[in-house]
Amino acid sequence: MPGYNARELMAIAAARKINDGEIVFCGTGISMLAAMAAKHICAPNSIIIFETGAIDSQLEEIPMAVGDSRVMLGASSNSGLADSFALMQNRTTGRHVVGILGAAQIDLFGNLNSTVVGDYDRPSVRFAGSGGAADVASFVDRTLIFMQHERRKFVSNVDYLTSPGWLDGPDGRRKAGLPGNGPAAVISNLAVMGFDDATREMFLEAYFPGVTPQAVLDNMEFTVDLSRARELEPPTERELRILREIVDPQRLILGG
Amino acid sequence: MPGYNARELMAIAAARKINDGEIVFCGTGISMLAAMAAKHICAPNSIIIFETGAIDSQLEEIPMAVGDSRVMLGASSNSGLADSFALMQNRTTGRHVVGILGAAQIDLFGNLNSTVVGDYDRPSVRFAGSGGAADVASFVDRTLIFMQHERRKFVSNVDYLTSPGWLDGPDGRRKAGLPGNGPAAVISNLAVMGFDDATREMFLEAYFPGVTPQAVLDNMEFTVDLSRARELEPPTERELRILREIVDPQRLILGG
Amino acid sequence: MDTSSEKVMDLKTAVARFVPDGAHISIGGFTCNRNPMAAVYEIIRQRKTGLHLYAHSNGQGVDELVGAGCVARVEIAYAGTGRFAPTCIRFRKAVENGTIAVEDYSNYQMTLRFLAGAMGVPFLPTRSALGTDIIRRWGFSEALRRSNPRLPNEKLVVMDNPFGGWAETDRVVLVPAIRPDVTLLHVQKAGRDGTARIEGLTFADVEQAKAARHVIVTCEDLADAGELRAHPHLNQLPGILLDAVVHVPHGAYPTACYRYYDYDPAFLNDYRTAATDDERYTRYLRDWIFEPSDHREQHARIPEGRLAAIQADPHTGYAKGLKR
Amino acid sequence: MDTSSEKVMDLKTAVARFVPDGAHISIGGFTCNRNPMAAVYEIIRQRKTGLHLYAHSNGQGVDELVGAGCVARVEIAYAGTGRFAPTCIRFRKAVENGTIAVEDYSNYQMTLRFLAGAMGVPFLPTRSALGTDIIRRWGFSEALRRSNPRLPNEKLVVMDNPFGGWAETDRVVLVPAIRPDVTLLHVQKAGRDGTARIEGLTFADVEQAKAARHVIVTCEDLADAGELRAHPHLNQLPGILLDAVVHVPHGAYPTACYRYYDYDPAFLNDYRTAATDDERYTRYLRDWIFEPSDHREQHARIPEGRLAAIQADPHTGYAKGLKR
Repeated sequence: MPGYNARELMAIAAARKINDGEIVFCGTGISMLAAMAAKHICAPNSIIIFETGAIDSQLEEIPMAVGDSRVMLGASSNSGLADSFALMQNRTTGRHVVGILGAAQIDLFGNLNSTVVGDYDRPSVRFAGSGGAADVASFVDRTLIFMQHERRKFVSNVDYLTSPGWLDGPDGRRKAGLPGNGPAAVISNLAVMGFDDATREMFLEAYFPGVTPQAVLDNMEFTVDLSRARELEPPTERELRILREIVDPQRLILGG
Repeated sequence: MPGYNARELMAIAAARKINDGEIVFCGTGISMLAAMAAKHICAPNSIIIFETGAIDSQLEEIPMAVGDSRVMLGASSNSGLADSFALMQNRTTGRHVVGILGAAQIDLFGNLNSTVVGDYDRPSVRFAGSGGAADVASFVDRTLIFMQHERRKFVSNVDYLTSPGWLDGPDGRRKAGLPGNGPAAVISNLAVMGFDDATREMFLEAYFPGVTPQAVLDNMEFTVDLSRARELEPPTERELRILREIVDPQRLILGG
Repeated sequence: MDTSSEKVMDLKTAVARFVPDGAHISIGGFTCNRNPMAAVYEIIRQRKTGLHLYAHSNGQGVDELVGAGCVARVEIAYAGTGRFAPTCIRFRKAVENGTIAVEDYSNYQMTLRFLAGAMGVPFLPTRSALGTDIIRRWGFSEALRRSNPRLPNEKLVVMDNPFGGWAETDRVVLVPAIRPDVTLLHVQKAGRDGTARIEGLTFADVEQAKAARHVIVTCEDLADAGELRAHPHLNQLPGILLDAVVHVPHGAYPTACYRYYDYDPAFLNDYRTAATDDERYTRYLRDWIFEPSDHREQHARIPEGRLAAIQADPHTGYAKGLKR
Repeated sequence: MDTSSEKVMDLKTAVARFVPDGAHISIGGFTCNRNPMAAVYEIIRQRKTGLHLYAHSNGQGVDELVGAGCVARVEIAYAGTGRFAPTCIRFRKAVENGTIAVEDYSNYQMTLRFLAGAMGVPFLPTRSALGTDIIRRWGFSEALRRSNPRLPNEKLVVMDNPFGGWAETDRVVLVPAIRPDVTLLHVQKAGRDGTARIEGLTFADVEQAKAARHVIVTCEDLADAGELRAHPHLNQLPGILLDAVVHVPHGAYPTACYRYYDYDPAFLNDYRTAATDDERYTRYLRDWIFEPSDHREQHARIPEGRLAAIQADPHTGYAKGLKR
């Protein structure tokens, strides 16, 4: 077992996918680690924004929620939800935004459920709901999705489609009237999955060191193409140091 | 000739029509005098707002335009056009707003033209245009109109309908989809005109001291009911003192 | 709204006057920040019932109103309190037990619905959630909507762009305006005349207040109106919009108030534990909300040192290095 | 927009780079306040032509751009400069002579059109001007609209409320979004990173900037970004929205800049006199705009004592007792 845990690897794998100069929409938890780490690893000119209205925050401590006062620190401007979502819906700015999301369920085309398990009218499990996820997934040109890799979470059909991925395939978003694109990648605790440029179906891009492609499939209700799969490069010393010493020294998100 | 000029009388006649507790939407010029005078004469709890976003301004000097920095002084809040017009369109607040407007032409139903004389596509005279007038006339429950009393200004048909009065009569605004009401009164340099509750047609309410009802008619293209006409009470010493000493000591609007 | 220049009253009076049973209400703040908690606790203390609650991500306040049984229906985007409760626990129980009716929207849709109410228009357009179950599935039945004049007949309306492809848009979804009977906010500073100033993120507080027929604001500091009016562009709410100003220091506790105090992680963790068990939650309601007769008595029960620990650092606006 | 952190350049470069002939532009401010006049004069100096101008009541800047022949088409609500020019004189001449095409809207409609552009939606609804010629009469022909992809096919669209009578509304008028190629603003403070702070009324500056593809901001003070970021809720524009920051003290002269200086009544009265006569106006353009090579040379021509007379009083933000 190498000297890092799955969360650390997930945060680093996501951080590597953030391009310099991008506007990074951040949710809570591990997505904040990825956004903060990216600024030090590969995207020094990336900018962090929150749906609550904080634009270009200079985070010093990990916020526990996007409403945490910590997101306000050193921002270029702090306003409110209306401005933040308008920035993402506006095509001039929205085109540069990469959104980092999570969900309870995901399907082959990257559609997300964060609302209920079971029947919507009488759910067996109720989750928090969309929050800003459906908005971000509708507006921006690139999204990265964090998932726990379990069979009940990678499902053939989501119980409730909260946030649009590629909907029913290549033409799904255009038919629905959505701008932007569906997910670029899914980062789980076992692997990194991409979406095929032609079919918009999920495929295995890289499996974590010590994980087999078959183990990835065994934990999904649907199957994905394995032909492009390779082992993910393990985190470097530098990446781990940034994550542990600069981003989350209190290990509030990374855990014990 | 009594010891006051027509502008002073117009300002006072309008001020008398402002109710205590009303939110007074102010344009430039004489409408500001009326709103400022009303606070001292009859409506101590009236509040002055400007389309530029100043709410409850505490004016110390006469603004030369609604964009003049003087409108910002001591306001409860200063924001922008979007908020100011929303306050008027919003029925909870808009219902309490009295708008003071002026125009180049007015018709029997109080519809206003502040855009062109002649054909719109090749006007003989071009004016500034609606500004916020059409918005205010559309949204609020009471408007007061200042006019120069000339035949070419009180016309059978306005050359361009910029701001809605009662449109074509009692049911005009409802049919068009407008909230609120048309004008409550027109104050000219000769008289004060009201609008009939049933027909919504203009009628002569009061003629200025020294002016005959016939003289009022002679200066209009259309005729109005004279049966309810009386002579306007001349300004009191107190009203004149307020106007001259408190409101416009520099006589920027009252003139020489 | 109220054009008078004196709005100060106590919290009991404000809630009794403007929050009747069955009222349609909204509360300010976001997840664990600047919820009007003192007002929420007073609503619970007065045992209001049948409330219709409009929320985007109003967090802790929503869960306590639902948990105390004050709420019949909620229109909401997100019921969570960050890491302290990824899904609000009493909210989750109430939905799973079918004791409250829920209608789901997104955060931007709820924000636009408040903005539409503030602007005095029946709807606003967006492209959010096209193609999703947020548009396809209704939580409130068509029958309920048609029988209740306080609800729009449609949850959402999808429409083709009447300006052709203008602005590269073929289709939009129209979200219906919200007009709450009352919106309750907690802010840093307010004047007796109702002029209110929020520091830091405003979330959707301003839209929520302007959409409402009545507004109750609790504040950390009851400021001199003249001081607030010396810089009017820093005031988000003009006095005429407010019906009640109540001076309640720590009025957002246990949620945060930027530049004044942080959220209380100890309280929020204890709350989570209490919320997971009905008996414990009943004791929580009794000890923390019903027994104390008002905010002052309630806050006398906050363990020694807690408020000192969450005191905001003047530079950052939160409690640096707070044990979370 | 531009995510880089260094936006400072000179005015010549900014205008040359972001304001090509035929560009669709909008300028900030209102009538005689905070118009980006230095930028307007530079546009004139570079003899830009065929501009499509979007304005609500942008006043002096509009009249000078029109008067200098830079503008082909204008969509506008109000062309006046308060008491100094109830109707802007060169604008009036241009319309009466048919040398510019005009489309009329109301101030709120224009504000909503910028807001729609900022929000990324094709239109916004209002009830303003229903039943008026603003809706019935088009200044731009249907032919022009259909032949020019930069113009929406319809001036306005009247629509029944798809939510029935929701919000006591039967009908609304939809106003089409505006997406200027560039918006030019003058503000009190901006940082090298583009963070911009406006003091006092913002008019529609924020909506105009967010609607545009590019934003040029001139400022009285080039502030330290750290100082501006210490109070982010006072900044209306985040740095990423700006393409150019230009340090131009008195950049709004002869219009006002709240807390810095007042409008110059002497200049505006002289302007009115010049504007009423074509020959005098030609001399005005030569002496005040074309001969000086830049803002600094231009301001060297301001008569002694003028700037001192309009210096703002720190308490009121304007020049108390100014001879007007």
